[in-house]
Amino acid sequence: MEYLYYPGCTLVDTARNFDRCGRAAARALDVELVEMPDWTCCGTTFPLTNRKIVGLVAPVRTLVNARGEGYEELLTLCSFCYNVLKRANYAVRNRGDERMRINAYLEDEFVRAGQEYDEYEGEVEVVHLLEVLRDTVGFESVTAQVTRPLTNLKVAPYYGCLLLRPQSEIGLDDADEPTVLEDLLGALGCDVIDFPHRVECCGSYLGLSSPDIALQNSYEIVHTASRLGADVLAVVCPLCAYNLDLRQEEMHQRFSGFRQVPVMYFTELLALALEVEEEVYSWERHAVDPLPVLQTVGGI
Amino acid sequence: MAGIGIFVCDCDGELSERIDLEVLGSRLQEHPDVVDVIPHPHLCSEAGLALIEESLAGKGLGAVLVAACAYDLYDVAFRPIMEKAELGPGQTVNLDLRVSSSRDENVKARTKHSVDRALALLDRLELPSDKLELVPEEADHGVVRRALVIGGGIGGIQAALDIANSGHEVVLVERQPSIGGHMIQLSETFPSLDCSQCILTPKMAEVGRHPKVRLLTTSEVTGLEGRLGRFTAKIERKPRYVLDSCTACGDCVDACPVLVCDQFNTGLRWRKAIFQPFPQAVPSIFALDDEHCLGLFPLACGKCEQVCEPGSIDYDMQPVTEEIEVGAVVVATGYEMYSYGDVSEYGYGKYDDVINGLQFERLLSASGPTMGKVMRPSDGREPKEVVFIQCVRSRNPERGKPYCSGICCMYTAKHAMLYKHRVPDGQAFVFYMDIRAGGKGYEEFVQRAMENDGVMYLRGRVSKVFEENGRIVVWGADTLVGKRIEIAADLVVLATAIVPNDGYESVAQVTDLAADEHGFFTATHGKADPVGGSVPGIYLVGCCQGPTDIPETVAQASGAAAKVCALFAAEPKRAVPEPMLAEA
Amino acid sequence: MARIGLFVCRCGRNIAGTVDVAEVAGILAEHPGVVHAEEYTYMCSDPGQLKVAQTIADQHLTGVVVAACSPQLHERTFRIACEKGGLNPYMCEMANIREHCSWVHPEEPATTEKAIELTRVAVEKVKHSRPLTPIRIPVNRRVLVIGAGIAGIQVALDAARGGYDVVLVEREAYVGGHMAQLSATFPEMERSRFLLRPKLAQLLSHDNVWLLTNSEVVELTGFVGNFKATIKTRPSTDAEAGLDLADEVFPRGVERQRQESTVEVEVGAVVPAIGYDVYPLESIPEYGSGSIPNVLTSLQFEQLLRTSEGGELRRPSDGAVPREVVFIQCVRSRDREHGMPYCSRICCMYTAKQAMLYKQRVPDGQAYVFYIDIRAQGKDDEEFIRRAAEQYGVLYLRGRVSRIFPQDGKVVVWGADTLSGMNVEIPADAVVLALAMTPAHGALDVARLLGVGADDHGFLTEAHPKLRPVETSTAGIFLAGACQAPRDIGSCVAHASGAASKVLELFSARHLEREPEIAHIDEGICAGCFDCREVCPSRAIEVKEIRDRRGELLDTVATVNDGLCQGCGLCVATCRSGAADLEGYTDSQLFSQIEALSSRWTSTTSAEKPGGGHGG
Amino acid sequence: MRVKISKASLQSGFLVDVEEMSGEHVWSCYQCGNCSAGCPLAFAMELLPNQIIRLLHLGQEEEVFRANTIWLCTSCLTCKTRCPRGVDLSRINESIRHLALRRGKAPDRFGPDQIEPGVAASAPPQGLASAFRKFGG
Repeated sequence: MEYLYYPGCTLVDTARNFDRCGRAAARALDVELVEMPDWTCCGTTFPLTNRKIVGLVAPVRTLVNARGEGYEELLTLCSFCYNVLKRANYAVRNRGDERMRINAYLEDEFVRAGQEYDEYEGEVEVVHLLEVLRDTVGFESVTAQVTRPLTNLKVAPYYGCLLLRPQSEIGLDDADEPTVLEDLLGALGCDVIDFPHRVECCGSYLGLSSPDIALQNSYEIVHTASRLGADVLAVVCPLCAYNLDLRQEEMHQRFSGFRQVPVMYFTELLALALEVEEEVYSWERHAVDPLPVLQTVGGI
Repeated sequence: MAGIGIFVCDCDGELSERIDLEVLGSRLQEHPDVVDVIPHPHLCSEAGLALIEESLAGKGLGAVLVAACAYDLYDVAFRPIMEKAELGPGQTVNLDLRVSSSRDENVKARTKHSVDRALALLDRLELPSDKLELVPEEADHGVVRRALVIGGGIGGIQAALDIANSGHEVVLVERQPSIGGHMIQLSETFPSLDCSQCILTPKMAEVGRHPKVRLLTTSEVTGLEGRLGRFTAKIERKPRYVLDSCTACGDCVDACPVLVCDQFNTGLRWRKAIFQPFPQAVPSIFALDDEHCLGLFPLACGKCEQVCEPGSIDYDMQPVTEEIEVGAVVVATGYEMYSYGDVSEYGYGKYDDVINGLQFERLLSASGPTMGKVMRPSDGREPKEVVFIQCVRSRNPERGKPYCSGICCMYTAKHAMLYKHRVPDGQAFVFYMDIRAGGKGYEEFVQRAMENDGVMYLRGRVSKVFEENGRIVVWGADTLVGKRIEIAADLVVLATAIVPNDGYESVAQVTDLAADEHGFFTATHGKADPVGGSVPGIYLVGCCQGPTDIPETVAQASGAAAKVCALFAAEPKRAVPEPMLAEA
Repeated sequence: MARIGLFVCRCGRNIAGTVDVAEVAGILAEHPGVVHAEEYTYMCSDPGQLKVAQTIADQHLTGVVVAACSPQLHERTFRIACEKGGLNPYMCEMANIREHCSWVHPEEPATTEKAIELTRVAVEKVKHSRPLTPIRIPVNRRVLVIGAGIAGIQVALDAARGGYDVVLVEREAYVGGHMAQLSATFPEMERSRFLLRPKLAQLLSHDNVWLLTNSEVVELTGFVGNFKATIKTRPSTDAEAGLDLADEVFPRGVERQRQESTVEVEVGAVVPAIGYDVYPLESIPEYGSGSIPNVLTSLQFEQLLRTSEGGELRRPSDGAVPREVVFIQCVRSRDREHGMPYCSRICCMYTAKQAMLYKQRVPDGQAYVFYIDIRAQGKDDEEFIRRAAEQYGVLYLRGRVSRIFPQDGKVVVWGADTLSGMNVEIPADAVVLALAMTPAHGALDVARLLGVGADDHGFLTEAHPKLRPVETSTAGIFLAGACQAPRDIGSCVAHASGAASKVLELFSARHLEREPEIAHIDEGICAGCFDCREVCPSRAIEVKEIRDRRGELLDTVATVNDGLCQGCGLCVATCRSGAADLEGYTDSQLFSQIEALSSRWTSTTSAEKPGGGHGG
Repeated sequence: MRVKISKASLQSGFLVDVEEMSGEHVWSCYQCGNCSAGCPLAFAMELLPNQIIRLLHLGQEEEVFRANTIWLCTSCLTCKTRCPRGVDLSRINESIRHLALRRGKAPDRFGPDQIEPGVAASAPPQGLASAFRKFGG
């Protein structure tokens, strides 16, 4: 299996461990991720007003380029990229007016650059690695290929917002009662916690613009996971990881009785269970070091 | 061959305001049996009536559809002309254009709806080739004086009793092994707090032993042919596997080895595969649940048969289909609680201590699984804090049903009140959007819940419910103070939407009754004829046409009975009144 | 000499599992008067019933006792069996040894003892039973309907279609009641009079309907099946002729009385459908007591809507088009301090309808609605309200209005929006008040006249709020429409048909058969004090004059009207001379039962132990 | 303080602009409060999400601009997911943010200069980019 892969800005920067573990683990499962050449910004946020059509140009340009590479699917890992690309694709497919305007814009751009342009109608399918693991590889097959089951490791699965919502446009899983992450972690042998705050917002970019406020959101999530006895909090998005992991030191200072919990990308857990080679991990990127608990509980 | 003639009335311009009558006419003209569509501005005027009379004679029409404004004017104005032209009830039909269009917003939708109804009615007409066979039987103005009542809940029971007490035969068909419906599951009823069973069982017993009522339980209506005054109903009597000689001694239950989830107790208890749904069941004959019984493969079991003294168990019973002639039909198929998928954000189906209103009724009921003691299902503890959430999937076009479920405000107030009576040191919270307490004594009842029983009402919806440390945490809002509310409760009760009983589809198919997009049957006219179904001779009672509380259901049941009895009226109307009047 | 047969049922193991049935039969066989005692597995089965009938014939029994389950289940069964055997059915009694005994006690000798006691008591009662025959009351199959609003019209129509005579009495000169004054109905948005017209046309086409306008029922006597009503008719004026909806639909016009007259009508049933009124605007000082121009009642606004059809809506004070209209709900409803504690039920929906119709007439106008809770629980109602808010831009404000006052040609409204927590001021061009629905004026007089109950406010009361919503506690009188509680048109029509069904049921036979278990007064003993008359809730006690052959008055005594007596026994308890007795539960029957029990206690246990503890 | 409302205040250009920009029908809201009940940032908001819509109903533009609510909405879509009326409040909030920026009603702009160097190094680029976009319009 081969997929065109769109890493996005953060996965080649602060979330390199997310990216590398993802690629390596996919390869171990016989899924080849081919990085898209010359990829550009996804647009970061999906424009939520009718007047901001320009915000759709960046994601649609990415999709047009993916089509140019001859792939029918474009795979992402970052929730932001996934959300923006998928929603932009949905808009092109379902909203004629927007499709027309974006195509007109892109056509102009391509023609000026001396390239040919065919109207884009949403031909490319945006997929997330979790979808591929669930629907194409199959969790049973994942289990079969796990060589180091993460038995006894209590994991709180955390989805955040953008991977699931809006359900009508994304459709990866039920927005309130998702199971894909639980099922994957279960396939790896983890002891999965019924985590009530798995779809609450971590504070998102307010972690940067209003850090005091966002800290309360992140704290409630980490603290609950901690109280429920989680060894690890598994995440899907680099911004979640930033809010939930890098700010635990502040939580520790602000809230008494707080116990730290390591935060890991699901790809890291996947790579560990598949015993992928050492160099993909970069444990120094974690503010709360997961190694002690992985060693004592996970037997790694 | 004589074809169908259609007369379209404009009701002095009233109807063309609402419907494109030209489109209607041309669409109906396309029907292969239709020979003529005749419009008239005012059909019930003398000129209009004369036109019909002339056309019937001149064109030799074999059947007629009158599309006009009036739902029961037809009887007075048009039927005499039809009878004069020797067109019987099977050859004439009335379409009420106002009714067929009243639910739609624009002319186009109304026109389409009217065309659809008209085409459906055309298919019910019998053209002259059939006519010859029908005429000879038309003694006694051709009405079979026997009614079919579908559904044995409070609506069906009341309708059956009223018709039977007027001296007419009734066939009462119920799918379940006993009549009683949802009302027999309830604990106490608002606003009088009467015990539901205590007031219902006498009626059940009365209908069960009424000489004019034939009670067919574990049965379903699988076919209905014919028309007003003369229908032929096909009734499939499913095997009960227990003969009428059963004395309800219960020995079989002790012997039966199979445990089954007890639906009557909304899954809060187990029962055996041979069972009586509740002790006051009518008929008081046990029934065998063939989905779970082992004895249908005689080698596997047979224990109940061995212990049954009267020898009432017959594993070889087969379904029997009967054909019964009736003159009118009353549909009282009732409701269910919303259960499509899970109400995932509230953890319904995930947490044992998140239950629906009907389950809470069973918890409150003295004959319920806890003998009326309020305990939470997970661990049997007495809940000290209970949150009631109203409008769960009601008034919710996005994730449920757009309509209001009508009864939840009142039963929730009752639940909270009864809970406080059982657990005086407990606290009840109610999340609501509007308190809909519009019936007699209802407003006062809700006030009592707030003032005397200290039930805390919070105006707002709940966003999320989840379990934490053995408690059920509710995240809601109070829009009146503009604050978010978090309550750690022991038990959460959801007033989930009322939806049509799942049997509505087969009933709709069998009867041809029009239903709305939710599956509720539509009355011919909500105001003018609230109990008339869209097919003449079929009447609607209770929740099958929309959420309805018990008193309204009973009134509708009696109302439907009045329609049936008027149809069956034994004595033809006297030409000259004989008033016993004396000048004082 | 009594010859009593006893039949003890085993009810499978239901009774026999806890009670020694053989012992019950054995011991009672020795009891004086019992000539036959046997036990059987299922007395209610066909062979069981046959045994009863056969034994009556063979043994010439004078009474039967069946010791089995609750009489509610099978008393009728065994009484029929007795009749088949040639015994008067009221000579049969049941001893409930299942629900009262085997089901509620463990298997032990005391349980059998209790069963024996219960059976013995029943045997003693039968010894004092008398043969009774069901009472047959002739039924006059004509119904009197009071009020010709939509509910009354529907009752009359259904009864007339059932083939019976109807007398329809209307106090006003016009028929159609409030419905004839309305613009359109919710949620169908159809002209109200168009809905009313065909019903009226049909009603008036029936030859067996007699409509009396300008008329009132001034007296009602008699009882179920046999009422006599006195109806007084005012002369009608010329001004009234031709205005009535009835004249519109009935080509010949409605016959009108030219002079005052009084008639007496005999009817078998009465249906009051006297409708409602609204709370007087004059009694609402904070809203100007009716003195502020352009503050209208909702009924006045209906009139405006009706007359402005197809044109612009203009306010009555100066003919200007109101650009901003405030609708206020719950005016004196849900207000136990100043008005009515109850909800008037229909205001939420008609206010939404009025706001929408207003917007249709004045498209650039703005409508505001002050509400507390939006009560839209009927079919399609919720969707209707959403249409008002979303498509017609009606602004709903959750809160009450504290004050209305005129200022600079505007009507200023001071209210609150409890959702934003702000006080709101709206300078409006017109204000429409949804006044509380109250019982019709004179409702209490009608209640008294008919002898039916009414609540504190004057709404007539039903026999049971859940299961007998259209019946009253007086047999033969049924309720229809808003005289019972605030109610919308659809519900009025359904209830009216419900009431009609009760009438049809009553009229389905020429005679009404009633259980004979009613009071009886021995004229020889009666002292004529009439205390019984005071306590009788059914008005069943009548005065009877006893005269000699020459017509000289000898005595005045009380007598029981068979048609009215409900058998409650209050007169029996009140009667000081012991003249009153209750058939089926006579003093001699009851005392013999008590004696049977107490004799057992005095003989078998010490005297200080009262009889309640064990046997119940 | 009594707020004077009239046809003019209700049919304000502001409401029309918000509806046009967001594509959302503000009048669909019946004030059930579900959005507020579930909003993860509501604890820090000066007005609850449902109150924003209520003030739009009443045409109270200034009140809406004055509150921090719209600036705390992270478009997490919890409200939209559970809204019984299908209102997407994130679109309404974003439209109001744009209008506020355009009319100079926005608080201090959040830009790269407000980020501490240490944070800038560790923060994920996507977070920075999205924050700048939300606050910069």
